[in-house]
Amino acid sequence: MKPKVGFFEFTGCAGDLLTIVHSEDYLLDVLKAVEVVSFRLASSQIRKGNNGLMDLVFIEGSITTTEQEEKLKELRKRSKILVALGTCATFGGVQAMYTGKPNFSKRFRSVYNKNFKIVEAFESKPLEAFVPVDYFIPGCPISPQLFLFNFPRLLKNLPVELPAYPVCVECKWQENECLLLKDIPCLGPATRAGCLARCPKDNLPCVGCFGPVPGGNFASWEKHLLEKKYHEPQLDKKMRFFFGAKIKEVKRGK
Amino acid sequence: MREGKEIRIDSVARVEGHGNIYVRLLKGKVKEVRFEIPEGPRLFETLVLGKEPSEVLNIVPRICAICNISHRYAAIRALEKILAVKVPPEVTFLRNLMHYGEMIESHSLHIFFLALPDFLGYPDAIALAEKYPEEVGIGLRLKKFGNYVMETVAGRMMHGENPTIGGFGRFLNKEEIKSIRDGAEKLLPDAIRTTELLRNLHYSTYAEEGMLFVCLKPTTDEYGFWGDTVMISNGDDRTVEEFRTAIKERIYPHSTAKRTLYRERPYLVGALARMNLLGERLHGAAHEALQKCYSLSWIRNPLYNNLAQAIEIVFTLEEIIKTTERILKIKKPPSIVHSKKGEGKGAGAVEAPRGSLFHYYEFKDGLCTYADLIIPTAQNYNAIEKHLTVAAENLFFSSVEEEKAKLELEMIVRAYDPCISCSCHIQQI
Amino acid sequence: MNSNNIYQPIPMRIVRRYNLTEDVRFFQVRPVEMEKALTLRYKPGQFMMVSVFGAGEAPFSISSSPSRPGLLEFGIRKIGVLTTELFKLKENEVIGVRGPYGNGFPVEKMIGHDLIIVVGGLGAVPLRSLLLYVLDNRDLFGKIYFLYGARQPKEMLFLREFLELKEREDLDCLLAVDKDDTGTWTEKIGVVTELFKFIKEIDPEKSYAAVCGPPVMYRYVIDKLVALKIPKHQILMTLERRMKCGVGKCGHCVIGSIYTCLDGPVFTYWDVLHMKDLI
Amino acid sequence: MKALKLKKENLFEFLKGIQRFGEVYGPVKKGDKFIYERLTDFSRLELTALRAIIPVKKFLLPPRFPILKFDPINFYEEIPAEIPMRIIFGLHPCEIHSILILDRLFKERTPDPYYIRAREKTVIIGLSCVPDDKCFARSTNTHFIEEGFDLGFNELGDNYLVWVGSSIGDDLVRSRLDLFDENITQKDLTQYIEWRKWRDNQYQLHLDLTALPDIMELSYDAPIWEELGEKCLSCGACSMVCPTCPCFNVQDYLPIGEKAGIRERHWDSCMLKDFALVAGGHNFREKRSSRVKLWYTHKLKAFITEFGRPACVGCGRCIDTCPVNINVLEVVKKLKGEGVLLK
Ligand SMILES: Cc1cc2nc3c(=O)[nH]c(=O)nc-3n(C[C@H](O)[C@H](O)[C@H](O)COP(=O)(O)OP(=O)(O)OC[C@H]3O[C@@H](n4cnc5c(N)ncnc54)[C@H](O)[C@@H]3O)c2cc1C
Ligand code: SF4
Ligand code: SF4
Ligand code: SF4
Repeated sequence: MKPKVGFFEFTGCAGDLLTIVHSEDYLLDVLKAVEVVSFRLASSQIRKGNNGLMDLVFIEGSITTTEQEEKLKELRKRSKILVALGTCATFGGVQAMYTGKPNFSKRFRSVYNKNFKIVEAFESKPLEAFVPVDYFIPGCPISPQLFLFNFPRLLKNLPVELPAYPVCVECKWQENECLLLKDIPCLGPATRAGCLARCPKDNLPCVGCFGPVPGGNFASWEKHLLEKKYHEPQLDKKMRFFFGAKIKEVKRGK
Repeated sequence: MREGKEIRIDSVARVEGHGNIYVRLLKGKVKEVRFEIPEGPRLFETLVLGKEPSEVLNIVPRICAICNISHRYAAIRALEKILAVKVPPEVTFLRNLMHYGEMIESHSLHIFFLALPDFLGYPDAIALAEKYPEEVGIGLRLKKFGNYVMETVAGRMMHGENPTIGGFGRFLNKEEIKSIRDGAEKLLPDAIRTTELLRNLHYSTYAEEGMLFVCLKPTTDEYGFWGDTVMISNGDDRTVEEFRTAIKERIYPHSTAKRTLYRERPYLVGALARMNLLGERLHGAAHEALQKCYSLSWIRNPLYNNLAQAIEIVFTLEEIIKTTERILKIKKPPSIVHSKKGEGKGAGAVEAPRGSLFHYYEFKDGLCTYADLIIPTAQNYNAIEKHLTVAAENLFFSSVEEEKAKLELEMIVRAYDPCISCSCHIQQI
Repeated sequence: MNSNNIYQPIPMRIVRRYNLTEDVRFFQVRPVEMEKALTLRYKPGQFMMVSVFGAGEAPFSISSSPSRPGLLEFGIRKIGVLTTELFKLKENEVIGVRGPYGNGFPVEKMIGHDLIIVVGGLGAVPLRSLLLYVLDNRDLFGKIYFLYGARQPKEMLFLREFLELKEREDLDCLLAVDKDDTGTWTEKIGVVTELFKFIKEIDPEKSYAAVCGPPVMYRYVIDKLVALKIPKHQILMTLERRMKCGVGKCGHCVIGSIYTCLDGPVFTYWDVLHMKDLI
Repeated sequence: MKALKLKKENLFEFLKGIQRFGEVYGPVKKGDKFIYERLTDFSRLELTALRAIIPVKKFLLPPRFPILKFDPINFYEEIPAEIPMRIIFGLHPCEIHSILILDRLFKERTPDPYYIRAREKTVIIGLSCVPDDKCFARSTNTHFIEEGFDLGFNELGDNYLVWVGSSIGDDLVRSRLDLFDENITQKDLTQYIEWRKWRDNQYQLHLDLTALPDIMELSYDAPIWEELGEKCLSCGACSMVCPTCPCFNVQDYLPIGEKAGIRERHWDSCMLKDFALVAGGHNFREKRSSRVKLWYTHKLKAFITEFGRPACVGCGRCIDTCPVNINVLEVVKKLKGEGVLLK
């Protein structure tokens, strides 16, 4: 029997699910290998059956409202394996860049007025903050290669495997000129690879969209750039774009 | 149909993001129609505060994956205006190219994967593919090409950083440009077939209602997706800045998205608006296709948006061929234009696949102090609800079965191709 | 299939498998092609690279003895990705195996010597190969002491097999557990080093010791062996490192100027002393 | 060794001609740096290029490549790797020395079939160079080359003095013998020797590597490793660009749909955290300092023990690459507690 798979989204840009939809050469293979229970971006069909239980659930997006929190908990109950898809689901996404800073409600009200009542919102948090997550596939958005590598692994009950090395490795594979050497604050050394060093390939610094790499030495990165023309708040800001919810761990050099 | 009834369609499928339809019937009348957006807020307008221009550009495309290029392009236009950066024409050509790529990607995704299954009675394109492999094949090819163009020019299918303020991090080489040109040439017949395919579909008439149309006025006499003036079907022309203040964004309790009115009237943006306002400017195959398809229903019925998108795909492919030829004449790749300016304010606009998109920023000491982003779907909200109301009136007091009626409502929403992720991020601060 | 390719695994069928302990499983495998089975040669202490479809490849010590040809035996602990997949496989299913790799025990040099084999935990896997080998060539060796310590009876690998050995007069098989909750344990209680007191009358110069066990065990055992005056280069130990190729190419097992996979996994105490980082 | 002369103006003509033997590669510009790339337009060739970002090892052991194909039924079968003949022009002495080192690692003991296949399909054309302020090949004794190339081009005024180092080299020359002058005069010889002398004196950077193995042994617990460990970003860039870093990792890619699975090999670095991680979570090189130490002791000490020479060829890539300035020069300087001679 084909495994039952669901694709869901919370707060995000739909980029991760769209990456799957945009993997034209493999899309039909991917969808044929499973029984899609729900993929609202692509289909209006919802197959309940089996009490709504699913073998494999991919969730894109971060959690920003109590309603989403409830839905997420409900999904967790219905899924055997839950995979956080993309940087929003894994780390909270760009919308989590102010994690740990006060004044969420002020910020919220600056955007939505008092009449607004449909959602009860809070600072964006990764899925992990509410439910146990079995695996993470980061990326803003995920890279098709990384998804297509891990998807069949998950179907075989093998764990997700991510590159354990930073963007610099892939950057050198492509023979790019190093931007950090030109004193441009490239986050490549602190960021997990998997994107094939997209940004340095175009002579633009990595902004860290795949989240922190285990074993990255952010302290040295920061120290190095402080010796150049940069200031701490500038660097802190850059790191927060995508490492937001993990900022403490990253700074501690975890 | 029963009195005092409530009808809900939760999480309309095959749209980007979460949207619910809510209809309340009372005493033989449609009492209330709401298109609700319970999507989680992301507060982009606060995320860009305190950021440098290049950092704003890192962040804002993440509003939406489908039209990330439009966001990037609109932001670049605004930021370059503020920073007084003037890029050489070849940079503009390449930017237009990436934007065309997005039009094809977004429109073909919408036509084949989100809308067409409805018309032919399938839950999704996968199911559709069994019976109509050729048609889905066309869709896949077009979408793949659109993605290819975006990936090649922008660096990634989504959120590629290559298009930057003042130019491109890496200008494409001739081989890449040629392969884009060749791809467009090869796909033109597919695009024309798409218009034929859509022309022969049955369009229901439940939601016919006249509407104001709005789009950007191209700087030339051609059809196009960029401009600094807004064109309104009542005859008004407004600069982008004027228009921004003229439309009032309001927050409704049932929606995380904001919505706008022009002179207290709902208006419609997107391919259908562009076709109605600029269709006469088309040439070549796109012109021919429009001639064959256009009817007066186009100014009343939102379902024709699909067909308008198909014609835009034809137009876009023809434009890609012309634009690549221009780029191929370039001798030396342009380098990035830098700016020292750190203060000012200004708006930039482009026609995103779903309609006019405005980015407005203010900068002080090199950092962003204010942002206002007005997204197509937000502008279409009131129009969507208006059309839903008309349709609900026609449907729920007729012999149409409820399930069918619900599908008709969903089809109207899908015809607009609302991009809900986008619309949740509009805001004034 | 191109047999010149050192990275090409040979398909082998699982013939037998059963649990040795809760998380360690015995696997007996045989090449799918019979000729390959007959030409299979290896030494005790060598290891093979085992591939499981889709789950990758990892090194495992051979537990069988080359004196019993045609089959390979492993004792494998379920600990990660590949081993979990391996545990899902049933008899008759196929895995990929290549090797043998590593130096193995210098059995030629050990001939004519007394032997002290000291085992902790999973170390029984490679040392069983050596033990079976010397028992199959019993007259070539002097006295044999087999010292095996485990935390508790149920963690002792090949327990039944080793208990049977106790019947034999031509070796001293000494088994110990740290503690016994079962109340049925008939052997010694205590850590493995306490078994040394049962070693008598060996000629240290004419003795070899072979040690394998968890890293913490080494220091204490070596103290004992040194106290017995066994020469440093006659104390043998097998070590573990990450390995991706098994043939000295991938670099993962490098320690100083040696490759654990080529120059090891069997090292002498002297190697350990004069090479940094070995343990 | 046979030697001939080739007029510099005829170089492109010659390179065009030998395209019928295989694809011709050479250094071209990328930004401010160089890379080795396939040449069809020979005007892109950079004759004074130094230090391509990735060294010649990429031709012999590509950054990532499939080694085996598999499916659950047929199990593993070899990937037929058809490598076209590649002629690489413009390799400097240090670069060719690096090939000799890789040869020892990959052709001896247990020969690596993928390396051997790639190596057999690679024709090496050396080119003499003028060192810059980051070259220190003279200190590693790799500034000159007498073997390892098929043809060796050397500066000789308006000409190149071309050594023929192999039979395939000879074939290349013979294919356009019309372009060559076989008559090497005494004057040429003097000029060549003069140039060599001048060129060898252009090295600005000298490090004294004598006694380094002993120093390293004795500095095993020295604080410098901790200091370097604090600084190192664990980015792995140094390993990627080092011409003698050959470590790799292996990864299986499962099939999707009907497609066959692939076992792939890709470059790895001992600077990366997981390099010595084993099952159960024990990491033999958990600390960054121990990884930096491994890198440098392996290159500058262990290799000498094994092969009688360091694994560093003095190309200067680590100097040019490490964002935080950890490189052979700095490490040697710190170990020896002295400044490095800068002429
Ligand atoms: C010479 C030698 C002999 C061994 N003999 C045995 C034995 O007889 N029985 C036994 O149970 N185990 C043995 N091991 C350890 C065994 O190789 C690991 O337990 C195994 O690699 C775990 O793989 P995994 O995929 O289940 O674990 P994971 O933790 O998921 O490992 C992931 C990857 O890391 C690598 N890796 C992890 N641990 C090791 C390791 N210790 N050595 C080499 N590579 C590793 C492998 O490539 C593996 O694919 C031996 C190791 C060596 C070096
Ligand atoms: S450009 Fe960035 S990613 Fe590339 S090597 Fe330099 S620091 Fe690393
Ligand atoms: S280089 Fe960095 S920012 Fe760019 S795609 Fe890769 S991880 Fe994301
Ligand atoms: S030494 Fe330098 S180049 Fe090498 S890993 Fe450390 S920081 Fe990166």
